[in-house]
Amino acid sequence: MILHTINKSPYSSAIFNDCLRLCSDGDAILFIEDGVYATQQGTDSYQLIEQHPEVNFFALAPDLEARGLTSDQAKVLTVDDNGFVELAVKYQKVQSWY
Amino acid sequence: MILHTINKSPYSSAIFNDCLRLCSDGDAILFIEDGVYATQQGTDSYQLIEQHPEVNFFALAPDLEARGLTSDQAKVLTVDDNGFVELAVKYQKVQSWY
Amino acid sequence: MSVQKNLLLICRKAPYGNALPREAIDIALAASAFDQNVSLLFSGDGVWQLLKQQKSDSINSKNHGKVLSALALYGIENIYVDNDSLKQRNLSKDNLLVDTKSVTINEIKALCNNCDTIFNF
Amino acid sequence: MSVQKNLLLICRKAPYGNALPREAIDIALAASAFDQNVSLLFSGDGVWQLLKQQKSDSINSKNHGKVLSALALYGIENIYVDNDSLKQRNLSKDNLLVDTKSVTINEIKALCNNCDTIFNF
Amino acid sequence: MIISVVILGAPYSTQAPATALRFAKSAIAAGHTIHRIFFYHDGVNCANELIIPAQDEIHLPNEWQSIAKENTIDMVVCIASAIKRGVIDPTEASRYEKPASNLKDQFEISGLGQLVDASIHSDRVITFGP
Amino acid sequence: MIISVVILGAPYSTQAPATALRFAKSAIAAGHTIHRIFFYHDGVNCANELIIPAQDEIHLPNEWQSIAKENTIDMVVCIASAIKRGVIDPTEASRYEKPASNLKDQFEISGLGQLVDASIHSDRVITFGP
Repeated sequence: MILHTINKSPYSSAIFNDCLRLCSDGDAILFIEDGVYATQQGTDSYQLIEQHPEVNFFALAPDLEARGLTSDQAKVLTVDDNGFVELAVKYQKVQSWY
Repeated sequence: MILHTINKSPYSSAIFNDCLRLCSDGDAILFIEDGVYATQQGTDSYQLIEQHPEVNFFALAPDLEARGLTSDQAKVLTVDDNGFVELAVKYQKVQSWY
Repeated sequence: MSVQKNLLLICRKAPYGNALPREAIDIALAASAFDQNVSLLFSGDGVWQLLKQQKSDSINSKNHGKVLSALALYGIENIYVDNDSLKQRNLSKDNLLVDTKSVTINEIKALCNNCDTIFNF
Repeated sequence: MSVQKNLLLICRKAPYGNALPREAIDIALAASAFDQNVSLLFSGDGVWQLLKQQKSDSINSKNHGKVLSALALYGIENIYVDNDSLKQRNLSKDNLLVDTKSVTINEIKALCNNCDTIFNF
Repeated sequence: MIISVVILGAPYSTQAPATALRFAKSAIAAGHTIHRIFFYHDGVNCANELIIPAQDEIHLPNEWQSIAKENTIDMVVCIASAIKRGVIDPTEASRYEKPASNLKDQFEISGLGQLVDASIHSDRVITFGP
Repeated sequence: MIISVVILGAPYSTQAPATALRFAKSAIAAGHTIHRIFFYHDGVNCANELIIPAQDEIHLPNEWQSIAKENTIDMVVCIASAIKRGVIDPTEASRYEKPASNLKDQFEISGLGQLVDASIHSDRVITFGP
């Protein structure tokens, strides 16, 4: 099982789509840096999140806060830096998309 | 009239779409660097080019050559570095997308 | 620098991930300090720059919202936001910390065509 | 470095515009020199790296095609190309300068799941 | 767990070195071992001693220097990436007849073998892209 | 025509400084005047004297230096961008007590006013992004 990190906005970069395509069931995606813009409800990227219940979605809290965003916690769980480390440990590999 | 330059692949970046949206009739788009990947026939980005006859499309020859690409010259005219300068002079402003 | 030109800065990128959005604002401030006629357009991911309640201590970064508040101090009043970009992100003007004029795509084209120089950041 | 691990390098970016694609190949060569089991997957814009007839003298840059030819010298044989990425770009294996195995998305997922470390460039 | 970190983004241009720093600090606080930080591509700029951050900004090269010192972490700067970006140690400076060197203390210039070695001897390798 | 050029991308990481160089050479050959090259964001790295390119690669800082010398082009490196990226002149080095400076000859460190000035006094300003 793989932890994928995504650090670019889905409006500017194709990596969210590219990453989802390579995800296996049970993989996780952690949005970091500008990647956290994908987590906002009522947008195309949020719909994409809803369409992939086989993937576990997370967003890095410090990056959300910095940008004035919050997560609804329904489909995207918020983790702090310690949670980021825990995810990297829990999953067997980390794959970075940038 | 504006000369727009685009230096990213349309498969990775949204700037080709973003740029087209802001183009006025008679503007030009010059694909440079990785932007030249937009010019290949039989692809979605080529279709986008065909759908915008009000925009003049160009591609920078040295960047095409370097990448092993050619242009069909039908919808996208090839210019060398001198041609790039001529376009920058001919159009009143240059807007760079990256 | 007695000549006054119309300079349009298009801010297209999200803040924090990259320094370009901040460096674009620095250009606006410098141009205004040199008496140029500066307009700013926030478009695409650039509209995220305008979001309220940015708390960038969490990532040890300077607050971009505070950077933007310098625009008023420098007398930069022509601040536009791309209405379609807001909608696409499920945002409204209520979410924004700076007073902006919401513009349509045709108004944006007019802005581009009527200025002397465009910086796209 | 007596341990041998399975290293997968996913090459996702177009050559020349940025140095990352070349630096990724350098990692592959280094890993192979240290007896690691290296696989390369060209996917997305990374498939452009494989194009024949690159003539990069025109932009005063080192030829990426020649960089790739070092893979064979280092005995790197597990070179895969994402079939969907080729199709999306109207390319076929005839356009490619390196002998590659064309793979489906399910085969790509298997590659990702069966290696020890993934570098995504 | 043994973790290695790869940094590809430049400080003050991208968020990569700052995010990686917070990650490394949290990993250490959780009891994990950071085996090596490998600076590659534009990440090598983290090792430039001549960087002068704005007064109200975090001093990333100093932060990396401190965390490495306090936790005896290996900080390796890729030589091929570094010299073409103008980050050089006294050895390179004299070999190429440059008037000065600028590699910060606690950073070491070495080859890509150190990245391969890190990937072999770590349970996790995590990359922070530009 | 009077043309100014803005470079935002780093050499050896992005194509920007190389593309801009070809553009500037062609513009000069066509009889235009390059008023100023303004190095901003990661473009400031073009002015790093310590850069050592690979032997089979173009030496971009030297190329810029030559073209500026031969055509008396003003090459300005933005001070705010430069110092946080570790490109400093002797004045900055002494002010911030740094052991060395690395600004290449023919480049000058100055403020954003020089970019504004360039946009006022040029018929065209063209930016080469990262």
